[in-house]
Amino acid sequence: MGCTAHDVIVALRAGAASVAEHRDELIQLDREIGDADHGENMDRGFRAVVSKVDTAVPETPSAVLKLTATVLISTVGGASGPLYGTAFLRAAAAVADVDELDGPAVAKALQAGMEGVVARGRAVVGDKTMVDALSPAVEAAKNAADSGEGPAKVLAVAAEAAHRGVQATEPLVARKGRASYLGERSAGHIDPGARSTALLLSAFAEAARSRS
Amino acid sequence: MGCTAHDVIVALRAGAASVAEHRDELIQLDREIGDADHGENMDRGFRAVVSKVDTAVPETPSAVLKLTATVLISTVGGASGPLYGTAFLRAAAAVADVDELDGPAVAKALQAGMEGVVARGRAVVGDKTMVDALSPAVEAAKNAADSGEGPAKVLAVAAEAAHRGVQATEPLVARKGRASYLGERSAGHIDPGARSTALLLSAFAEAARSRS
Amino acid sequence: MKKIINDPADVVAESLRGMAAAHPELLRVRSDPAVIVRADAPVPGKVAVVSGGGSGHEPLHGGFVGAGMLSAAVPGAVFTSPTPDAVQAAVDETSGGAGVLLVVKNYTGDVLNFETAAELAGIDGVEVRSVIVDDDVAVKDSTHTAGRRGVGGTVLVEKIVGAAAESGADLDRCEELANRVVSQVRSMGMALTAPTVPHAGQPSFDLAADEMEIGIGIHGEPGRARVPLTSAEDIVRRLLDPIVGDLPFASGDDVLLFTNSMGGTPLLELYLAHGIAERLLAERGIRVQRRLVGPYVTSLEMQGMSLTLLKLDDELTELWDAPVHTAALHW
Amino acid sequence: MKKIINDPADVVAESLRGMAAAHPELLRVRSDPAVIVRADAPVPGKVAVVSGGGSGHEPLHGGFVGAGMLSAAVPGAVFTSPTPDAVQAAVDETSGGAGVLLVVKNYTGDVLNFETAAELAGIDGVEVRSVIVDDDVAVKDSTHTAGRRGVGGTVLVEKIVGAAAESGADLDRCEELANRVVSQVRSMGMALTAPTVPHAGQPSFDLAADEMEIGIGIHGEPGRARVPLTSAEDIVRRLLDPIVGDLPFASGDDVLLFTNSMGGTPLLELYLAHGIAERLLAERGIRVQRRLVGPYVTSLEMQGMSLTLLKLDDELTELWDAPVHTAALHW
Ligand SMILES: Nc1ncnc2c1ncn2[C@@H]1O[C@H](COP(=O)(O)OP(=O)(O)O)[C@@H](O)[C@H]1O
Ligand SMILES: Nc1ncnc2c1ncn2[C@@H]1O[C@H](COP(=O)(O)OP(=O)(O)O)[C@@H](O)[C@H]1O
Ligand SMILES: [Mg+2]
Ligand SMILES: [Mg+2]
Ligand SMILES: [Mg+2]
Ligand SMILES: [Mg+2]
Repeated sequence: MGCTAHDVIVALRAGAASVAEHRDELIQLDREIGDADHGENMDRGFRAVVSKVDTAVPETPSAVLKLTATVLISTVGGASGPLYGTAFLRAAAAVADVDELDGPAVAKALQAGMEGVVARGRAVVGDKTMVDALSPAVEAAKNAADSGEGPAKVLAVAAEAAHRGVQATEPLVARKGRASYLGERSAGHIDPGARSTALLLSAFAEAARSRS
Repeated sequence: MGCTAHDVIVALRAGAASVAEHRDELIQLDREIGDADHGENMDRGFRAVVSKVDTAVPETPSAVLKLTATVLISTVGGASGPLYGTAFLRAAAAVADVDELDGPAVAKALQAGMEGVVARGRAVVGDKTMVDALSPAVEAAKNAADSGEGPAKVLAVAAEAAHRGVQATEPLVARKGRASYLGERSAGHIDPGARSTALLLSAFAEAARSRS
Repeated sequence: MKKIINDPADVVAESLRGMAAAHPELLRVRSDPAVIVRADAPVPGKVAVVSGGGSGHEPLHGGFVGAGMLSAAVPGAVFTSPTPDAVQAAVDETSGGAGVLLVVKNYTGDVLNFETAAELAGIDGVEVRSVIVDDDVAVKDSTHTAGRRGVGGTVLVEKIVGAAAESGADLDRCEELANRVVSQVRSMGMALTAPTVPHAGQPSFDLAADEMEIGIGIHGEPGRARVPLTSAEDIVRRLLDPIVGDLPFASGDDVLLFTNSMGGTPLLELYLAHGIAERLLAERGIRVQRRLVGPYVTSLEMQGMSLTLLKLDDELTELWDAPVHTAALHW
Repeated sequence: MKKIINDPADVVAESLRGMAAAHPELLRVRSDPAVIVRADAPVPGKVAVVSGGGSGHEPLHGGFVGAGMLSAAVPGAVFTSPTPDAVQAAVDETSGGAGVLLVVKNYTGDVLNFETAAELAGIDGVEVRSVIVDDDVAVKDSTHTAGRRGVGGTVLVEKIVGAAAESGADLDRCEELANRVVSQVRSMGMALTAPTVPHAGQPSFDLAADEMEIGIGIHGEPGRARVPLTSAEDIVRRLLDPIVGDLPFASGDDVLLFTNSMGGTPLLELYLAHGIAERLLAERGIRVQRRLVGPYVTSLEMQGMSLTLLKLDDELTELWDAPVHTAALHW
């Protein structure tokens, strides 16, 4: 059973709730190697997304993702705003022609999203950014979709892989974003953007699971 | 045996040493109800007095007191600078014609000094200022001198009375100086200027005693 | 103690050296005793305006030395009024034959030291007058006490009387104007944190994380009352109400509103507070015609703010608007 | 958290309201999205110079809006770069037909958001160019990293290119000048204390009473190294040596020296540090021809300082000296 526009909205609401719940944790992570605003930025952005999809009611998954992108771009700011914004924009474009997202469509959306982040931010795996969470998630999602799994399972394995990616950022020395100013001192801390990526994927997966 | 110019210098040195030793205590007292500089002001001033009498070598007690006044006026600043300066200036004028200070001369000098402080600062007993230490000291000194005591004893009873005056400032609400801005909150603290007055008198008394 | 200093005993002297280096076109600094003097002083035929006080309130007073404001500033040790010989040196350096006006903040130390200096200068044949600024409504005024402190209003006195002197006003007129400003200006301040005086090495008072001092001065002396920390809205009201009630300022009055940072409060917060003050005054029908917002009368790194309100008339407004060329005020 | 604020979520909006009230003759503030615009914008036929970034660095950038400097400033949330729609609104409000130059501090967030805005504006037919300021020598520069941060040098870029635009220079020329300043300016900063972001509620980092951060940025991000607190003399050397060595600046060079307070450091200390920097530069034969001393690029209430050195030539000096009428710089 595929994800409708409504399902995507439900997933975004779950994502927003998770971001709100982990706001202080994300601030704390960013405080350690950044400027203590990532939780606030994401929370502000996803609150705005939720209130927007309430009034705008877009009709396709792609339209929901595109609206999310626009709202994030104009409310989050910082590095994560344009990066997450681009991710959702590219995801929207990647699934533009379908009414329901099946497993492969979800994997494709994730892949396109990650490519958007890389296109804008030019980070590679190991730079200690959200790419370190996205990259394994995309790979896991693709494998699951290739084995015929539906959206819920695809998102579940993606989320799981993303969380492993988050842990892997801990020993790294940052080469992109604000943490890179710390040089060697950035090692020993988890990247906040990677963490928010994994949190969102978990929330999406959980929403898809309870629906199915 | 009267106090010569040399004896007055020795007494001033003792006063300077006592101020230096109690610098932090005076700062702390002034921190509580003032601006935390009284110990620093007095220490700066009396250091300058000591280094000046070393080079200038004034020849009469009056000349020593006058030099002390000028140095204090130009180095202490704050409220205590002009007040102590005036005190020493008036004391110098009061004993202008003698080569050695006997008991009555010391008492007269103290009395003139206090009158100088009052003339400048317009404080009365109970305003929680150095006048609360000076006033009982002057009275005790006068009584001792009237009973025929010499400089050492006159200074000793003056110092003792001054210390009682210091304790008496504790419950008072300040009406003069910086502590008056605190209103009722100034009660429960000892006045720093009263304390420095008593410290100086004790040091002078001790110097006179060891000489005799 | 966390400070960018060398020996605490040398802070003022070293700072003055840096100030002289920073503003060669505006001022020169003489030492022993230390005085910050307008570059072109003495200006013949014009009244010299001289102020001073303890250091640690920068840019007050040295930052206001220059054309259209102060002829000289006399910096004492940190939070300690300067000595009479220093004030006298400032008079000597700036007297241009038309007399000297001393702007003195009402603290026992400042008053006594400037008073002595005025006497000494008088003996030297220079005509010297003093004006005492006492605008702080946090302090109860009474003839039996030291009276109100001089705080934020001092900047306005210095600007206005400096402009008058620059325009050639005589000593009588400068004195009259200064006293007029004093009679029409009121201030009140508060603090969130205490300053640390370099020679003391520890904060001037202790304040819990959820407390603030209302009615604070600018010398690290504790305020009139310690109360729980509240919102900006409440803080501004607590400062504005006593100020407005004291003169009193009334609906229809034209005023200058000066929102001052005590040093450590960032502009972000200061503008926020200023906006609230403007709104509250508008609600009372008091018309803000001129404003000054920034850290102008500080207490080292103390976090906090003060509000100052001056009732304007055409003449005071014109003198406020007159050109000024100093390190801290320039237009 | 000790701040003069109401709801942390409203700090920037409320502060902008106060700023608008404080400077009606210099600027206006539009909201949703928030932009601080020069009062007389758009100025027909002149290049508009627009900058922006996270709030909390005041007076940067809003304090530099006015004749001879910025046409508009785009304030983001505290320490968070503004969004593209806000930058685009600034372009719309200021574009006078001669193009718009965006002055962007080199942070991933600022670069990405301004980049997007420039694309959007280009689609609307406004010619937009960007200059990236990256003067912080504390950060190792490399093509594989985010590169150096933009810090104190930003003020100098904005002043100089603003003066050029005011004088009628075209977009090519403004861009060339901005890049010239960027290529000749270097900075480094340090901190004694951490700032507290209103929405975070606690200090951005923890620093012991006897420690300082060297090579700090302006966003409460920790510095390159945590070292024992030392003297002003040592601190100034630690900042100046890497700056001088980087360009490098050499004996005989004419320079502008900008001694900046991070917010919480009082002027008394800042002038002291400035004096040391002047002396050390003189010892190296580097000639300080212009100076700026004060809190111009701050990090909320953070105590600390930065030094910025710009190599001057006749043209840059003339543009620096050109008149400027803003809240924070005025001559
Ligand atoms: N060049 C980049 N590519 C990918 N992700 C990045 C890049 N730069 C930063 N990020 C991500 O953005 C996160 C920080 O976001 P946020 O704190 O909201 O913005 P800012 O760094 O501007 O304060 C980092 O933890 C990192 O995951
Ligand atoms: N009007 C006055 N008459 C007498 N003594 C005064 C008066 N005002 C202040 N003092 C004394 O001066 C002391 C403070 O001196 P100090 O701290 O050096 O100066 P300041 O108050 O200017 O900082 C007070 O403790 C008090 O004893
Ligand atoms: Mg961040
Ligand atoms: Mg004192
Ligand atoms: Mg004092
Ligand atoms: Mg940020």
